[in-house]
Amino acid sequence: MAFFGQAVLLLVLGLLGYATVAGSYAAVRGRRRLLSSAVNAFVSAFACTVLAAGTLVLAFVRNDFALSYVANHSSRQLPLAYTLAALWSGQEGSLLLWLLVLTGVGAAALLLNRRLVIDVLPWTAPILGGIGAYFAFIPNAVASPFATQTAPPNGLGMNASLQNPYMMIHPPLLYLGYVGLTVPFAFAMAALASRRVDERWVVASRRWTLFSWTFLGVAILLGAKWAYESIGWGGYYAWDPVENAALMPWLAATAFLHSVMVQEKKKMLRVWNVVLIALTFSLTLFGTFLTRSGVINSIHSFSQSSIGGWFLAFIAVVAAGSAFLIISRLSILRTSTRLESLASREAAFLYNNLLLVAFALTMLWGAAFPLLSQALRGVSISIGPPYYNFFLRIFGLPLLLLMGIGPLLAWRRASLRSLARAVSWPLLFALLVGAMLVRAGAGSSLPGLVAYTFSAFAIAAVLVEFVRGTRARKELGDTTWAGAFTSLVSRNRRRYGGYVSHAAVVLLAIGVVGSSVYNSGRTAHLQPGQAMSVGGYSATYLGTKLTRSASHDALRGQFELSYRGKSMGIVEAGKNHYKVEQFFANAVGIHTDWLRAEDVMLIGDQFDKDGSVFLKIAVNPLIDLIWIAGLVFLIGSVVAMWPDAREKRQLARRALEIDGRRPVVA
Amino acid sequence: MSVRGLLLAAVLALLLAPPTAASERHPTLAELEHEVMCPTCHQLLELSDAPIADRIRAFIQARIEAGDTKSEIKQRLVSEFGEAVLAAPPTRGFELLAWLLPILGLAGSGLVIALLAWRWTRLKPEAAKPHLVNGFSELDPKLARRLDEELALLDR
Amino acid sequence: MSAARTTAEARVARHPSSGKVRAALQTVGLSLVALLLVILAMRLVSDSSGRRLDKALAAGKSPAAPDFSLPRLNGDGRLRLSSLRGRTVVLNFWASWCVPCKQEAPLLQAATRRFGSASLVVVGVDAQDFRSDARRFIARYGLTYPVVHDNGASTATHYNVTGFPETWFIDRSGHLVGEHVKGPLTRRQLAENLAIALKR
Amino acid sequence: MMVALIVLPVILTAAVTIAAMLYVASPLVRESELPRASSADGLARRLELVEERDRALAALKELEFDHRTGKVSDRDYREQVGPLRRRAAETLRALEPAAKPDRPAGSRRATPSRAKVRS
Repeated sequence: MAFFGQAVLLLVLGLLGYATVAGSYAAVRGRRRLLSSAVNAFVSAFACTVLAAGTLVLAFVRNDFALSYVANHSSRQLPLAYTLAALWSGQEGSLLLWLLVLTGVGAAALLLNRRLVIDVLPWTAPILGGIGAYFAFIPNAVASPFATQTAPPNGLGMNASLQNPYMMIHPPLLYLGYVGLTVPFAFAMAALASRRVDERWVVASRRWTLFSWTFLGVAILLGAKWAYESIGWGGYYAWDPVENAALMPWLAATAFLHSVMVQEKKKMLRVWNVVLIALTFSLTLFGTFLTRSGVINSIHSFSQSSIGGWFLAFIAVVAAGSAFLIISRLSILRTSTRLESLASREAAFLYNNLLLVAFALTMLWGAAFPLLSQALRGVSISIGPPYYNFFLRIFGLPLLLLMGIGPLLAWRRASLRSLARAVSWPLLFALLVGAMLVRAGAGSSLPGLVAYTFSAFAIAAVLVEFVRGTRARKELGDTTWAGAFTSLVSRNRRRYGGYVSHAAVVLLAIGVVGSSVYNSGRTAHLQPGQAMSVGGYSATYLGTKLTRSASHDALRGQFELSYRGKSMGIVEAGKNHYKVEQFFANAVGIHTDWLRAEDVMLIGDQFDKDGSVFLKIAVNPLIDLIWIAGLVFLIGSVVAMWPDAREKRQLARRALEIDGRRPVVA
Repeated sequence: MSVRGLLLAAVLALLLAPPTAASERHPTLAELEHEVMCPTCHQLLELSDAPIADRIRAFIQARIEAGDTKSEIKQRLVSEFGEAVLAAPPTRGFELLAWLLPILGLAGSGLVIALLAWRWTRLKPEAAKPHLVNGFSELDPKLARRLDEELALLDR
Repeated sequence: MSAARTTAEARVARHPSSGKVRAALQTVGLSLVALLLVILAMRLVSDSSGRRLDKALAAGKSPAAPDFSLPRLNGDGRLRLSSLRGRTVVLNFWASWCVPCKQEAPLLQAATRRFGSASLVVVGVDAQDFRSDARRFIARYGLTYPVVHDNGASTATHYNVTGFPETWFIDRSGHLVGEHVKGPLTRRQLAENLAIALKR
Repeated sequence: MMVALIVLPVILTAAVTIAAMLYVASPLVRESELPRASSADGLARRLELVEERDRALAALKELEFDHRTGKVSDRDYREQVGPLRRRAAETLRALEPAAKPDRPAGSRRATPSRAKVRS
């Protein structure tokens, strides 16, 4: 089995190497057949990676401990469902998953754009192939998932904090997002290398950017939900370097999604866009480097491993390569940029790009600064949550405001008069909300108050856009409001899908602010029968119970929760003891109070022999909006990504026209 | 707009940066748990249940009861564990660079963008063709009709 | 588009500075990226310096022990490792909150007594710990060997210490020998490694 | 049994390798080596014009809709619609000569009457 896996993995490396070399030759010499063959090599590399990954999964299912990777990350007691997730519970398997997603996404992108790739952007195949070859080289030569040993009687088990349903989906989604960003990067670089800097690479890669960005965003939120429900400290995001590693490319991709629109509409910012996508891709690599190299102290300290140097070298190659390509093509990239007004949609995108990229780079700086301090002064320092929270306010609040103003601005120019009229309703609404919040006592936190006022403004802006648009469509001949609404959205899916995503970000902001600024919590030592209360809620400790299963013992304290004397049922909070792994994991109890829009979280910090417990209760207002934001975000992305017949027709027409033929559009 | 945004950011920074005097003189454990790291686990003290984290919590509680200010407590912790015990670097000396660079970077690039944008707005439209100078009304009627047709096509 | 190109060129001509600005921006951006990569590479190298000690030891070599000078917890002033040349050193990293350290302390104290400080010095390096806690620990276990406080745990990092307790053995000439013991020392591990260190 | 355990993976590997190679080689054998569809540079200019036209048309449409929703005031609209129409018309004209001159452009497209109803 190990032999087959290893052999297939080697084959993958060979195929991707062929795709790179043959593809480059074909691109230089203009050989279509050879290029087609390189594309096929990439596609078959995907098929072979599926076989390799399948082999490893099979080894996990069969408890084949002769494979070191299986022995180190699984055990006979591990439930079957988690043996599937075991594929990505360690470094070697994660790299295999990375390769799997990379070849899969790349193959799909190549096949769906086959004609474009072969005729217009031939360098796409060798660039994807080269990146793939690197990621195939690592598991082949440096960190093989198929390394063998004499089989021990049982495996060491799986990291207990990964034994959680969220960890079944979080990593694959994260990788879809991370790795998917390779596609727009490859298209952009291919456009530069092939000297085809027109819109075609943008159009071809647009959906891939959106797709990866969506999955990255959803994966970050799922990771937050996992942290919230299974780590048990009452929070969901700790600005850990590894968490930031996913957020940085997401922010950069957000900036890219916006600025690429300016390119499509106005042929501006072409240089900036290729820089931005190169930055985004580098940040995904950098994030992986941080996660995997053990360079940075993190709670997610995965194994300290030997791949750090390899990754760093690859990042250097990517950075140098893309910098060289961009600089050498500057003359064909540059266009005359004309900005009609500083108050226009495109100008707003400039400002938002500034803030988003500044925030992403600040996070990079925050990750690198302790290393700098260590290197220059030999003093180790920490850059933690207070630092990032500060910059979240500095960059995040203006972004929130901008998110409200941007949609109200027209492309090209908005005279002050138009602007004033467009802004009036949302502004009124925001001020009203602000005043109400001050009366309700939200003034206890100034940033919270500001954030909520801005949120109100942004959400009102989105609503105004929808209302005005629908009304206009109705005037234009749609008979029903529903019809007008659908026709509005379907005529510009990206814009209105984008607005839905804006709404999601506003919900997220409300949830984050609510749960981090207006939260309350307390810890107390309780004997059975005793009670403690926080913010109107009261929990009475009833006692503990113990359930045993093959993989772990579950100790649960039982607490009767009530709000102002009214019982809300029993909440269980305790700990799991994973036997093989010798690990204790928190199992928190969460009661979601929809009426008051807050979560009551019970964490059994410590259970003593005498039956007493140190119970921590946290009340997190509005936190569930964060998860709802995830759903809304997904809806917005689906709307924006949905195939657009009108656009497709136009592109087909365009393609035909370039060949000098007339469109056959009846 | 960007200037206004920057101003706003600056004002907010001024408002938010110095923690209020009350919390400096009478800090709470919860506050300090947010600003201090557990030295062995590279997490906020708040998130950590390592033995040393419990010790630090006890220490902070004792110092609060003894009437220490927040910065005094932090100073004591630094002298025991080194600077890495603070969750965010101090705003002085070399560490000031950690705070300043992003702000200066934002201000600098904001300035560059503002400058560029201002220049772009002053750029004259591409050299106008003489026969089209007066625009709309002078558009050749045949061409105008074609344009309308194209627009209609787009709207289907 | 030729029209576009000519305007672009015209603009460059009108603002000769804009080319320079671009070049400056490029240089700044590229050098920032390069700087970041260099820092990371340095970190990778320095990070592995501790691990290098382990690797060398495993390969049968005797790398020089990284020197340090740290304030003493029992006694005044500082202790410099290199000042102990000519004597065999047992370098023990510990903290007062660490449970196995409590079992280990008597063992180390006994070794000091048996060999006499002329030929053997146990040096306790207390890290990530309150000094007062450490002093209490020293008093409670009656430790007479020198204990120093490693503020910021930088010495521990140099010795690739990932947990407490961990122990290194240093011969008379200041080279690491024997085994890097991770976890509490057993009587046998102590005897074997001391035998190697004292012999050299 | 043992033999099967050793031989089977080898056979499987060989089969996978051969299948992959056949698939990779197939375009070299089956497809014809057409020259790349473009005599690229001649088309580049045309492509640029087409893109420019679509951009201009989309901008016009958007301006009209924004005007209708009230986002763009009457005065702003009047100021912008002229230059935008001119630019769009310019691209249309520029695209004209490259098409077959004997075929009047747009003749096969939507009828004006329909256009009026919709826009």
